[in-house]
Amino acid sequence: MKKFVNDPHDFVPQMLEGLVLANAGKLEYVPQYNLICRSDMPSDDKVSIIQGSGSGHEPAHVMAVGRGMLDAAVPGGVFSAPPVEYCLECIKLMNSARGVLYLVNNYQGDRMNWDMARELAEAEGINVGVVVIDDDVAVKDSTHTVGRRGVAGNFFVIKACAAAAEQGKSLEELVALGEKVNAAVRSMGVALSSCTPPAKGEPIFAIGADEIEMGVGIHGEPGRSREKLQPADAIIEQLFQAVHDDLPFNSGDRVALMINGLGGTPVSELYLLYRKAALLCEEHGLTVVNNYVGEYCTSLEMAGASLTLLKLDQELEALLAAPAEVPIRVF
Amino acid sequence: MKKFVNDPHDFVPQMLEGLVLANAGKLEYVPQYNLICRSDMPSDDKVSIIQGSGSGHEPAHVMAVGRGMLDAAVPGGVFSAPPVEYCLECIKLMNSARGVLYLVNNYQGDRMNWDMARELAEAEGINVGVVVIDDDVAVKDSTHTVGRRGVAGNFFVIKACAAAAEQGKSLEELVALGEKVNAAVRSMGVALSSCTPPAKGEPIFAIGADEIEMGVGIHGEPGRSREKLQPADAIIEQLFQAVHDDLPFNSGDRVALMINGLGGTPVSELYLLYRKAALLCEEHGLTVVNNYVGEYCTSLEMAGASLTLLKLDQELEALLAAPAEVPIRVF
Amino acid sequence: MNTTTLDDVALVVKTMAVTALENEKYFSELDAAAGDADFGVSLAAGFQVVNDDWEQLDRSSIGNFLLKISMIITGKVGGCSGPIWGTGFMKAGLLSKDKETLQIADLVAMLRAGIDGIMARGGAKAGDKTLLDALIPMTDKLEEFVDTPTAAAQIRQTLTAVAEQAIETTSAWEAKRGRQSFTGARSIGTPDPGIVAIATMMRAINNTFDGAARR
Amino acid sequence: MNTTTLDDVALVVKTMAVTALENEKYFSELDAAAGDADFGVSLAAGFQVVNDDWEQLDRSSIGNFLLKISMIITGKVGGCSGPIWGTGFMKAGLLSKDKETLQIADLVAMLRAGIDGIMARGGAKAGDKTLLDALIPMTDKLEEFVDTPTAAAQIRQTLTAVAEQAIETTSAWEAKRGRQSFTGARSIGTPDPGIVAIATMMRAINNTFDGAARR
Ligand SMILES: Nc1ncnc2c1ncn2[C@@H]1O[C@H](COP(=O)(O)OP(=O)(O)O)[C@@H](O)[C@H]1O
Ligand SMILES: Nc1ncnc2c1ncn2[C@@H]1O[C@H](COP(=O)(O)OP(=O)(O)O)[C@@H](O)[C@H]1O
Ligand SMILES: [Mg+2]
Ligand SMILES: [Mg+2]
Ligand SMILES: [Mg+2]
Ligand SMILES: [Mg+2]
Repeated sequence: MKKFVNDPHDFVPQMLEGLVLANAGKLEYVPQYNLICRSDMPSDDKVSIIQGSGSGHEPAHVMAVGRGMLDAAVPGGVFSAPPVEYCLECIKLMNSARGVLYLVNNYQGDRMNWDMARELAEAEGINVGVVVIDDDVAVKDSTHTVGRRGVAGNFFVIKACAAAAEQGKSLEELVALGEKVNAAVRSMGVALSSCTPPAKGEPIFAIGADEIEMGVGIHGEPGRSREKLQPADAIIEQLFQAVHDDLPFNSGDRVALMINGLGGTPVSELYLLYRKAALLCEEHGLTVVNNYVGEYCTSLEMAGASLTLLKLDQELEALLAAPAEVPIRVF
Repeated sequence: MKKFVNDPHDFVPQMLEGLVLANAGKLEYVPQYNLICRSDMPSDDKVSIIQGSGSGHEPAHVMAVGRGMLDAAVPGGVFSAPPVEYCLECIKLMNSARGVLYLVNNYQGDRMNWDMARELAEAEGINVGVVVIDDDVAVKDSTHTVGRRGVAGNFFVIKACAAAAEQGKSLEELVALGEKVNAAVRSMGVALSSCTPPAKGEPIFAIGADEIEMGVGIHGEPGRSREKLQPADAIIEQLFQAVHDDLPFNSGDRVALMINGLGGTPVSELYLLYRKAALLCEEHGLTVVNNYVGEYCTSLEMAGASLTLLKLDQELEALLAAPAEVPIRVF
Repeated sequence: MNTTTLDDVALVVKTMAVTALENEKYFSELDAAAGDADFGVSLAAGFQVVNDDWEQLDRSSIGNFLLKISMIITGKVGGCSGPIWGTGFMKAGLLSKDKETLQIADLVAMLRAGIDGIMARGGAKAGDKTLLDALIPMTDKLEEFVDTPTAAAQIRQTLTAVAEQAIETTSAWEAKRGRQSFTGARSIGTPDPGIVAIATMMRAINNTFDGAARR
Repeated sequence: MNTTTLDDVALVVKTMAVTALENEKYFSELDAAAGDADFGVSLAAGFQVVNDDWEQLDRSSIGNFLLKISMIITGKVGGCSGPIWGTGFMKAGLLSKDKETLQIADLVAMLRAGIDGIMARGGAKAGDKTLLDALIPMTDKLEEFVDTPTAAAQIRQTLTAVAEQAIETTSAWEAKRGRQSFTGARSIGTPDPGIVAIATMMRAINNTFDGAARR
C-alpha cells in the first residue's frame, strides 16, 4: 500500500487533526465522536445543516463544513457510516431552535444509523429533518433494491439547502428544497483504477491495465459494465448520455455541469473532460449556467471522474450564487 | 497508459479549450500560441504579470490566470518550455505602459526561451522585467550546476507580485519584490509513484512498490535519494528538516506553510501530512500565519507531495491576504 | 427442562465478543469479496467496548443486560452492522426486561422479535442473503424443541449445524441488501459475512458451553 | 578546392529536417533515459515547419537562408533545443549574410560562431555532455582540412566518424547541463540525445551527398 499514512487506524483522526490545525478558529474537532463543526454554530437564527457518511470521499463531506455550507460533519471510518451515537451527538451539538437538517446519502448503513439517531433525538424533543440523496444513475432504481446511491450530486443539495438556511428558511422549507434539488440532479462515474482503504492495505477491486469500470460507485462498488479503455471523449459521451436521458434533460434547460475527479485524476484531465461535456451540453440545447471542475466527492486515490447535471430554475441559480466559505480553497 | 485523453498531441490544447469553456468571459484562449489570458487585460494602469513553462503542472500555471494572479500564461507542451515566439507573443499581447513582468522557473529551457523573447521584446521597445524562481532545496545550488529548480514556491511569487501589481507598484519594485519572495521561500517534494506524459505513453521513471523518491523534481527528475517507504510523519520530518535548515528558518519566524499534492495523492492524505508539518512548525517556534493544503504545482498524476515554507514579514502578509480569483475554485 | 439464566446469557454474549475480536481480520476479508471490507472492523469496534466494560454492565435483569449491549453496539458500530445487531439485541432485551430466567419458548420469542426488528430496520427479508438467512432457520429449528424435551448440548449442536449449513446454502444466492447487493450477480458464490459471523459465533458458543459443562 | 554553394547548404538543411522527422520517436526515447522524453518531439516540431515552408524560404544569400531557418527553429521549438539550435543557425547565418559560396575556412568560422553562441546562450562548455561535444571535435577536425586539399567525400566521411565517436566517448560522462544534469551520476552510461542527433544527421548528410554525387 503506497500512501501517506501512519498507523492505518489513525488515518481519519489524523486527517481531521490536520484539517482543524489548518482552520484554527473556524472549525472545531470533537475527537470523541470524530466530529468537525463550525466554531460559530449552532445559532437559533438558522436551521443547522449536517451530514455524516463514511470517510474517503474528501473534500466531501468534512471539508464542506463552513459558512454557507455544512454546519457540522461526522465522518465514519473509511467507507463506513458513523455509528448512531456519533450521529446523535452531532444532532445534539448542532441543535437549534429552528431545527436540524441532516442530508444523507442513500446507503443502507448511513440511512439506518441516521434513522435511529433521529428517533432518539426526536424523543429528546429535537426537531429533525432529513433529505435523502440518490443521484447515481448507474444503479437501477426499483422497489426491490436498495435504490440509487448518493454521489457527487450531494454537493448541490448541501449548497442549496445551506444557502437557504442562511437566508432563514424553515426546516420544512429546507426539506422540500433538498428533495427538489435531489429530484433535479443526476450523476454517473467511471473508474480507471481501484483504490486502497488504509485499513485494508490492498486495492478494493481488481481492474486490468486496459479496462475501465463504467458507472462505478464511490466505494468501488461495480457499475453498469466493465469496458475496454476508450478515448476521453467517448467515455464522456457515455456518461453524458446516461445522465442526460435519465431525468431526462431537455433542450432549453439551464443547467449546472460538474466534472468531479475521483481522487487520482489530475485537474488537467478533468478540464479535458469538461471540454467534451460542455460541447455535448451545447449540442443538446442545454445552457451551462454554472460549472464545477475539480474534486467534490472522491474515492480515496481512485483514478476516474464523474459527470453531474443539475436542472436549474431561478431559485436554484440564486442559491448556487450565494457566498460560501470552506476549508478547500486556493488562497 | 490509463488517462483521460484523446489524441495525445491534443492533450494540452483540449485541456485549455475546457478551461476557457468553463471560464467564458473571464479567460481567453489564443490557440496559435497556446496562450491563456484574462479577457480584461492588459491595462496601462498596472504591470502585466505573465508566466510560461511546460504543461503537466496544473493548476500551475494556466489555472492561476485571473484577477490578482497572472494576467496571462503560455504553457508549452507537457514538460516542455514554450518556444520563443510564443513567449514573445505573450509579452506583446500583455504589453502595458507600466511594463511586463515574467516569472520564470529555473529550468534551462524556460530561461533561454524567455531570455530570447525578452531581448526581442526590448528591441521593440517593450519594458520587460524578470524574476527567476528556484525554491527546490533538493538540488544543490552551486556555480557549476544549472542551480535549483523552481517548484511550488512559484505560487507565492505569483501571488505577491500580482497583488502588488494590482496596487500599482512599478516594474522595478515588482522585480525586487519577486526576488525577495524567492529568497524567502524553500520547497522539497517526494514521489510515491511515477507519472506518464501522454505523448510518451509510459511512466517517466521506474519506482518499486516499496520505494519513494525523496526530493523528486516536478518533471520526475531524480531527487536526493531513493528510499524505502516510511510512515507519513517520518517523510514529513525529512522534508521539513531539509526545507527548514536550508534558509534557515528561525524560532520566532512567521511563515506560510504549504502542503502541495503532486497530482495523484488525495486531499485526505495531504491534510494528514499537514498535521505533522504544523506540529513541526510549532516545535521549531514557527508561527503559521497562512496555510495552503491542496494542489498548486503537480506532475501529472504523480502520487506524492511537497512541503513549502515562506518566511513572512508585514508586506508579504498583506499581499497574501489580498483578494484574488482564479479558475480553480469550489463555488 | 432447559432453563437459561442471566449467567448463561452473559456467557453467550461474552463468547460472541471474544469471537468478534478474534475474527476481526477474517470477517473483514470476507466483506472484501463483494462488500467494502469493513465488517470485521465494525463488529470488533463494538464488541471491544462490551469486553472492556464487562464488569460494569447493568445486570439487573436479562433484559436490562441485553439493552445495555444493544446501546453499546448501536453507539459504537458504524455501517449496516451497528443498527442491525443493535436492533436485534434491543428487541430481544425489551421482551426480557423483567426476566431472571428464560425457557426455550422465551428464547424463540426473543429471537423472533430480534428478527422482526432487523427486518423493519433494514427492509431485508428471508432470501436476501443477509444474516437473517442464518437467524431464521436457527429460530425455526429451536422452536421444534419447545415441546420436545432435549438435552441442551444437543440443541446447541443442532443449531450450530443449521447455521453452518446456511453458509453453504446461501453462498449460491445473489445478495439483495446492503452494499453487497450493488455487486449483483458478482455476489454469487461468495459467502455472506454476516451469516459466517453468526455461524462462527454459534460454533464458539457450543464449544464454550461444552467446555463449561465438562469442567 | 572545396566550395560550398547555397544549393549545398540547402541540401544539408533539408537532410537535417528529414532526419529529425524520421527519428522523432527515437530521439524522444533517448531523452527518456535521463531527460524528459521531449527532445524528438521538440526538434520535429521545428523541422516540420522548415519542411512545410521549404519552397518559400528566403534564398537571397546563404546567410539569409540560415537566418530564416534560425527564426523558424527558435519560434517553434520549445525546451532547450529551440534556443540552442536556433542560436547555432543564427550565428552561422550572421557570418554568411553576404556570401554566395563558402570555403572550408568559412565553414569553420561559421561553426565556431555557432558553438560560441550556444555556449553563451546555455552556459555549457566542452565536457558538459551536450551536443557541443559533437560539434567541437567535428569543427576541430574540419579545420585540419583548411590547408590540406582533400576530396569532399572523404571530409564528410571523416566528420561522420568523429561525430559517431563522440556518442561512444561521452556516454561514459556525467551530464552537467540541461535537464539531464539533474540525474547526476544516473546519466552515466546513457548517450546524450543531442549528440546522437548531430551524429545521425551527419551520417545522413554523408549518404545524401554520396548519393547525389553518384547520380
Ligand atoms: N438490510 C440488512 N438487513 C440485515 N442484514 C444486513 C442488511 N444489510 C447488510 N446486512 C448484513 O450486514 C453484513 C455487512 O455488514 P457491514 O459490512 O457492517 O455493512 P456495510 O454494507 O455498511 O459495510 C452483510 O454481510 C449482511 O449479512
Ligand atoms: N545548455 C546547453 N547547451 C547546449 N546543449 C544543451 C544544453 N542543454 C541541453 N542541451 C542539449 O539539448 C538536449 C536536450 O534537449 P531538450 O530535450 O529539448 O531539452 P529539455 O531539457 O528542455 O527537455 C541534450 O541532449 C543536450 O545535447
Ligand atoms: Mg461499510
Ligand atoms: Mg523538456
Ligand atoms: Mg461492509
Ligand atoms: Mg528533453
